[in-house]
Amino acid sequence: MIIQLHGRRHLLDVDLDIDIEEFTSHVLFGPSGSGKTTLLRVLAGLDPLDEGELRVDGKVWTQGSAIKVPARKRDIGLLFQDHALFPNMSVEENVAYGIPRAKRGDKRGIIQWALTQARAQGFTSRPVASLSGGEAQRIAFARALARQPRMLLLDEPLSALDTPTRESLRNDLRLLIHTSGIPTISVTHDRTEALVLADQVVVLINGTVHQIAHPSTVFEQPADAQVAAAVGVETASAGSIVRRTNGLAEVEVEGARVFAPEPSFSTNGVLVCVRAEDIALAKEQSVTSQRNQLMGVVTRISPHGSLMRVDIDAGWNIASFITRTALDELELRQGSTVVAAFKAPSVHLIPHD
Amino acid sequence: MIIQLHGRRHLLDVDLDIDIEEFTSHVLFGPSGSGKTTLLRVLAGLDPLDEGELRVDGKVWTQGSAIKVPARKRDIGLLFQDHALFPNMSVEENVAYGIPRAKRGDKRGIIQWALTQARAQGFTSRPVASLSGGEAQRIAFARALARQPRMLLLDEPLSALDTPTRESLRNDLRLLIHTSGIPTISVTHDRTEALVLADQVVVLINGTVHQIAHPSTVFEQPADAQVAAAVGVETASAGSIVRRTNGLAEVEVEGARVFAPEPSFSTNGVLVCVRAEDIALAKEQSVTSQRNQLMGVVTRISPHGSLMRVDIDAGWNIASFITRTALDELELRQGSTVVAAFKAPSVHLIPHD
Amino acid sequence: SADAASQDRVVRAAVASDLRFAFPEIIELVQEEHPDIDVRVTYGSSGQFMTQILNGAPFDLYLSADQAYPATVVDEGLASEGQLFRYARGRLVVWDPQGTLATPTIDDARNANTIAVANPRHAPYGRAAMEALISSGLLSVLEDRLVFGENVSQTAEFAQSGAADIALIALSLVISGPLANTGTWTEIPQDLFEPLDQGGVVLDEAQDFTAAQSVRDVLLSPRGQEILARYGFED
Amino acid sequence: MDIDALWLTLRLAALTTVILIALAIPIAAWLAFHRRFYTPVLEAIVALPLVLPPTVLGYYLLVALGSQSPLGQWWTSTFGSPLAFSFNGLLIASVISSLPFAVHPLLTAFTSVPTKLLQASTTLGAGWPRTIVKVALPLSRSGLATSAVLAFAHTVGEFGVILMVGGNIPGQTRTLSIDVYDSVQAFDYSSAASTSAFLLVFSLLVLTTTYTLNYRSSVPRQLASSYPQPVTVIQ
Amino acid sequence: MDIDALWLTLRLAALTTVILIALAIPIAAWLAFHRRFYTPVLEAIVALPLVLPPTVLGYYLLVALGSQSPLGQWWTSTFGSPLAFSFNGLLIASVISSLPFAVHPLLTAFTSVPTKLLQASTTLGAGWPRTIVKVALPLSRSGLATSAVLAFAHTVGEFGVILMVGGNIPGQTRTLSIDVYDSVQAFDYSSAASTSAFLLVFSLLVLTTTYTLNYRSSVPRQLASSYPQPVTVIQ
Ligand SMILES: Nc1ncnc2c1ncn2[C@@H]1O[C@H](COP(=O)(O)OP(=O)(O)OP(=O)(O)O)[C@@H](O)[C@H]1O
Ligand SMILES: Nc1ncnc2c1ncn2[C@@H]1O[C@H](COP(=O)(O)OP(=O)(O)OP(=O)(O)O)[C@@H](O)[C@H]1O
Ligand SMILES: [Mg+2]
Ligand SMILES: [Mg+2]
Repeated sequence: MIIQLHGRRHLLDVDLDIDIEEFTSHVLFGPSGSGKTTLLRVLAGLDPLDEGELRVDGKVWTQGSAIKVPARKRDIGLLFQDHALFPNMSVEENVAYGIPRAKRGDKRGIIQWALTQARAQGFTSRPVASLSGGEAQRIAFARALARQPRMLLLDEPLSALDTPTRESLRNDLRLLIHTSGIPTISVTHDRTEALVLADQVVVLINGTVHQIAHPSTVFEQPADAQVAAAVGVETASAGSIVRRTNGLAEVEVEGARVFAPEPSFSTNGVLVCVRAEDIALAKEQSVTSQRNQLMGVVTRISPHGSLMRVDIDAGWNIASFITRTALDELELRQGSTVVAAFKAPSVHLIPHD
Repeated sequence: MIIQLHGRRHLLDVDLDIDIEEFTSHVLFGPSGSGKTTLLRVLAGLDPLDEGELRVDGKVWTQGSAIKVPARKRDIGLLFQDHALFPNMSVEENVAYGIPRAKRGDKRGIIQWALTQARAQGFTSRPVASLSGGEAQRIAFARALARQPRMLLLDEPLSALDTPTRESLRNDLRLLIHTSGIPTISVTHDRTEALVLADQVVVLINGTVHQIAHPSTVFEQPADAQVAAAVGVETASAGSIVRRTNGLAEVEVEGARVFAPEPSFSTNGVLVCVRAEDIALAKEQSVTSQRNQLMGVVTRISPHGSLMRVDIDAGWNIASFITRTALDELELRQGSTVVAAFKAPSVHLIPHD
Repeated sequence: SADAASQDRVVRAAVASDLRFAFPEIIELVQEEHPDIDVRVTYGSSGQFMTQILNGAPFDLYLSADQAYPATVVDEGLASEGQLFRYARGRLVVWDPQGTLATPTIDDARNANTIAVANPRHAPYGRAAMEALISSGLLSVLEDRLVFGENVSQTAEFAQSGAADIALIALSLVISGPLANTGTWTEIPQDLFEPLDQGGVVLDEAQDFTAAQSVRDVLLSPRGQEILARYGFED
Repeated sequence: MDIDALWLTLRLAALTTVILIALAIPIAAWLAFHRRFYTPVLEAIVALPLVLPPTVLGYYLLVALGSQSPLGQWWTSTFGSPLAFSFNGLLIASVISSLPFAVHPLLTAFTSVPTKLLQASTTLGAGWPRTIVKVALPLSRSGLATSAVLAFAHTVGEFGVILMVGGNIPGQTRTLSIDVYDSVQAFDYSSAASTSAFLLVFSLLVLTTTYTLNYRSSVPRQLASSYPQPVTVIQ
Repeated sequence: MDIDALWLTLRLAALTTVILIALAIPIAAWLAFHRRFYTPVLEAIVALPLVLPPTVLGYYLLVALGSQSPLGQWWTSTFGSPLAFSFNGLLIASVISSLPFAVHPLLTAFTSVPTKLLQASTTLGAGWPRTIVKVALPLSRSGLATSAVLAFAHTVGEFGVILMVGGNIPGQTRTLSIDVYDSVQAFDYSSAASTSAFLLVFSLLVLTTTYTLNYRSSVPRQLASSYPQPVTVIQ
């Protein structure tokens, strides 16, 4: 299925061409308010466009303000960001609601299957009003799934869940998408979720598509400064290329000099990005394959999930993630001197200014 | 302010005594459906108890099904999990709604301050219906805050936000709680959030309080098997203590033997917990301070946030988080042989069976 | 009515509906004889007027479609016995609004599907119509073809709208006013029912008692009675 | 009391309510969910039967249903009996005169069903009818109950239109409300009072039952246990 | 057409609507938000004025307000003029007879305000009055509009109660609907038709305006631009 969306809606203004069968699992990634929900709603046929059109497999689904194929004929399973469960029905009735007539014969089986996939067995006959936030989210997912639609649109499907449930559901979801083969577009804010789920990530910022790429590419080689900010590259500073030799670029960034692979573009103004997990810390400089070794002072140590984040002023302010064990071994504390080491390929240059 | 809640409500059944002034920032942590929202609603006076009572500073606030101090007199700022913004008002009107009469003189200033704290400037006069999920969450936070209440109850205040916004808002929130001194109870699923925000974590599972402790204690030394599961200890298996010598316990777990600090309890059936980030990987066994060195085979490698998760079968199935750099250096892939090394103090024993 | 404002002698009259077409001419006569008197009329059901008068309705002169209601008003102490008067006798007709019969008689009711009469429980013409049907031995035959109007006017509307075939109503309605040239009618002999004597009373609380009496006097005067006769009343 | 009238009133009110609800659901749904620039005009038009005095509305209906009208003639030739002065005629008239009460509260309720839920229904493949029956209507229980209660009560109390179109025929078109009206007009106050009291008590029972059932079933069964105490939403 | 009657009708309908809305808001709020086991009975009681035929209701009101009643006597001795047959009496009567139409739609609308928003209001320190005025009422615009529209239209069209309590006194208590009723009774169909047409067109304008304003302001300004096209919620 090829989705071609060229149009505007509120803040959204996209030119998007994606094949959701080539990459069964797409993730829509972007900061809050960037238009992700709006995009899903346009795809689902709930919102018209202010201008432009949406084609699916060449067929016009929406043309400007005219919705040519109504939502109910699009055969899409949409998980609403705020769930939108029917409060007048039980959990089971909610899940059963969208099962097509043809499949009603095996209704019980399908409901069971969908609830199992959503890890939501055990509250089948409960009234919806009594569900907790996370329970409601799983039911909403089961309801979208039970239709066995030809496309799933999931708006933050796991945001209300606790970490262990989320992790296992995330893996199940990936498996489900690939075994069922139902093309899926999921919205997420969570990096791990994007990495686990996505075959391809679409980065949406401020209403426009900034990058469409493999998840690791997006997180390691963001296409521009906004993407770098959106995916949370911890260190991204303006610098300029001072020399290009042997496929290497020498970049001056704030008070420091670093080496990076020579970029394909010719401008010298660049944004220098390094992910905190690619920066190793050591007590002293040593002879390794790591091109860049900057001496600096620890300015802050803070927890970051299961890791510790160490901020270092090495002329240039950089951040590094290290394990607690490493932290103990290095006996780091605020004010310690430390060497930040990272390979040239970890440095990603983005044209800037 | 001392909160004493002894009572039942739906699934919730707690005996909770906490001083929210001694520890200004409490985090309520627990899996989906464990009763976190119910607990906050009881505190806020929106739900009665089925049985029992709630006292604050010795004064009875709720006695069984009778709400003695009504919600509006409790002077609490509650952020609802689903925001509950007034759709008939603009953003600004929502935020202004709860500002007490006495402070109305400086209304504009307070609104501005609350919106700034919530990172929600820029959409002041927007109708609420046009807000995105994350925008709505921030406004809901600003609305609770603008009251400058004597207690803040935040039900998943950051769940709808993208990672960079969440990270900075999380830090701001911590700062805010401590500078303003408003005692705060926040609900979260996110471990980093709990670590950053909490002075004390209350772990709620299946309606009962399982542990009240400093955040790092909760995550590193969960009180029981359920807490271990809830905080997502990656490796937690049943084993039994075979020997206790010199303050060390030797434990047999599945096919392996590991050393742990001798526990204070005397039963020998234990749950052996090790956090994945505490397990280092090496090519070969070496002489280090690390007591436990288990040889095993890599069964799976998967991304985990900015790290990689490596599952190892060393007789006992254990998981380790390592950086991508380390993964490359060790040239690990599925089937590789590897040594998992971890210090005895990283092993946490919980009485079991 | 610019000069009506300059007149200060107001008479508020509650007048039975069957006088609706005749009474305006009476007013003209009052104007002629007492230019300073302004008569303000309300037409309606005699019974309802009585209820209202008993509860303090601001009327000076009450012209009923029967004699019992004014007597009750006197009994209740709102008017003196001496103020009671009889001013006309109503006449009953059989009316064929379609005009298919040249001279419809009460016996023609046998061929009608629906016969409209006023409600005998409270409308004087309804009571008279029922008596006429009983006296002519038709009631048992027609009983289930009768429909009952709230008053004579509504009874006429039943027929006029085409919903009822014939109606037993007041002569005054079919020889004057908008129905004058619609359909055909014949009078029902007066010996078939109790006389429809109509009485009135001047109320004690009248704003301008003498003016109200003047209006009554005009009504009872030969010229007044002549007008009533033209509109289908006997004296 | 008149048992025939009671029975007739009951039948009329019940049937009118059922028909009105059946009509009101699609009309209200259309007005609520299919908004065009002219929708407010249609909403206003639905309220118009209220604006005409019942007797006048009744007169126009009588003309429309009477034996002279095309509809009346067609009805008579098809069903063998006239529409005016019959139960069916009454039914049509009271459906029309109570239409606003059935449509408007339901319309209000439909309007407050969250749009997102309707959209969720359509993305789940449901068309108009299913969405209305399964989602909009259950979430509008309170509006539906109000519609039914107002339609029922108004039909019980209506007499202007019913008197005009029905002709007050005992056992056929004489409802309790006409009976009370007649008693009042005939100064039979004790009978009026007892029938009125009966009407009030009886209606109170019916309406209370409706509201109680509606309230009961609007609180999901499993939640009901959490409301053993009085429910005060705002303290 | 009778300009006095038009003016009177307008004043009466407008004042009745204003008073009713002012009464209906607290009554409906109390019924909706303060539920007890007896609440359904109260809901039913509010609907009861509908169950009595207007004339009968009017009769009881007349007795209650008239010169024989304690209330009527007190009023006369206090204000110097009687309550019955005055504009004030009419106003009281039409407020009572239209009460159900004002309360019930608003009650329906209040019932569908999400509980969570009311709770949000209370946690923000607002008491009953503020919560109702600032949250419940704005979210019940559509119910409020329906209440106002039904109350207005019903007052315009009401004549049974008004005729009984007001006495059809020209310039004082003769409303347009009584005027139309009078015209029909006088077989003056052309005048009845033109006044009816005027009533209908006039009411249509008032009601359409109400609905349009209500609809406009219920769509937030900034969102309105997203609805240049007809809004069909369900395709
Ligand atoms: N009807 C509207 N009128 C004006 N602006 C709107 C409207 N609807 C949405 N927007 C704006 O469009 C932007 C995109 O909203 P959208 O809900 O698509 O964001 P999102 O990417 O889903 O964000 P989140 O992650 O916070 O849910 C937001 O800034 C929002 O305020
Ligand atoms: N009215 C009710 N009747 C029965 N059970 C209820 C009711 N309300 C809540 N529950 C149940 O109580 C449990 C706790 O709900 P609660 O909303 O407090 O969970 P939570 O910890 O906030 O979960 P989440 O993180 O998913 O929001 C859930 O299993 C829920 O289904
Ligand atoms: Mg969104
Ligand atoms: Mg919750």
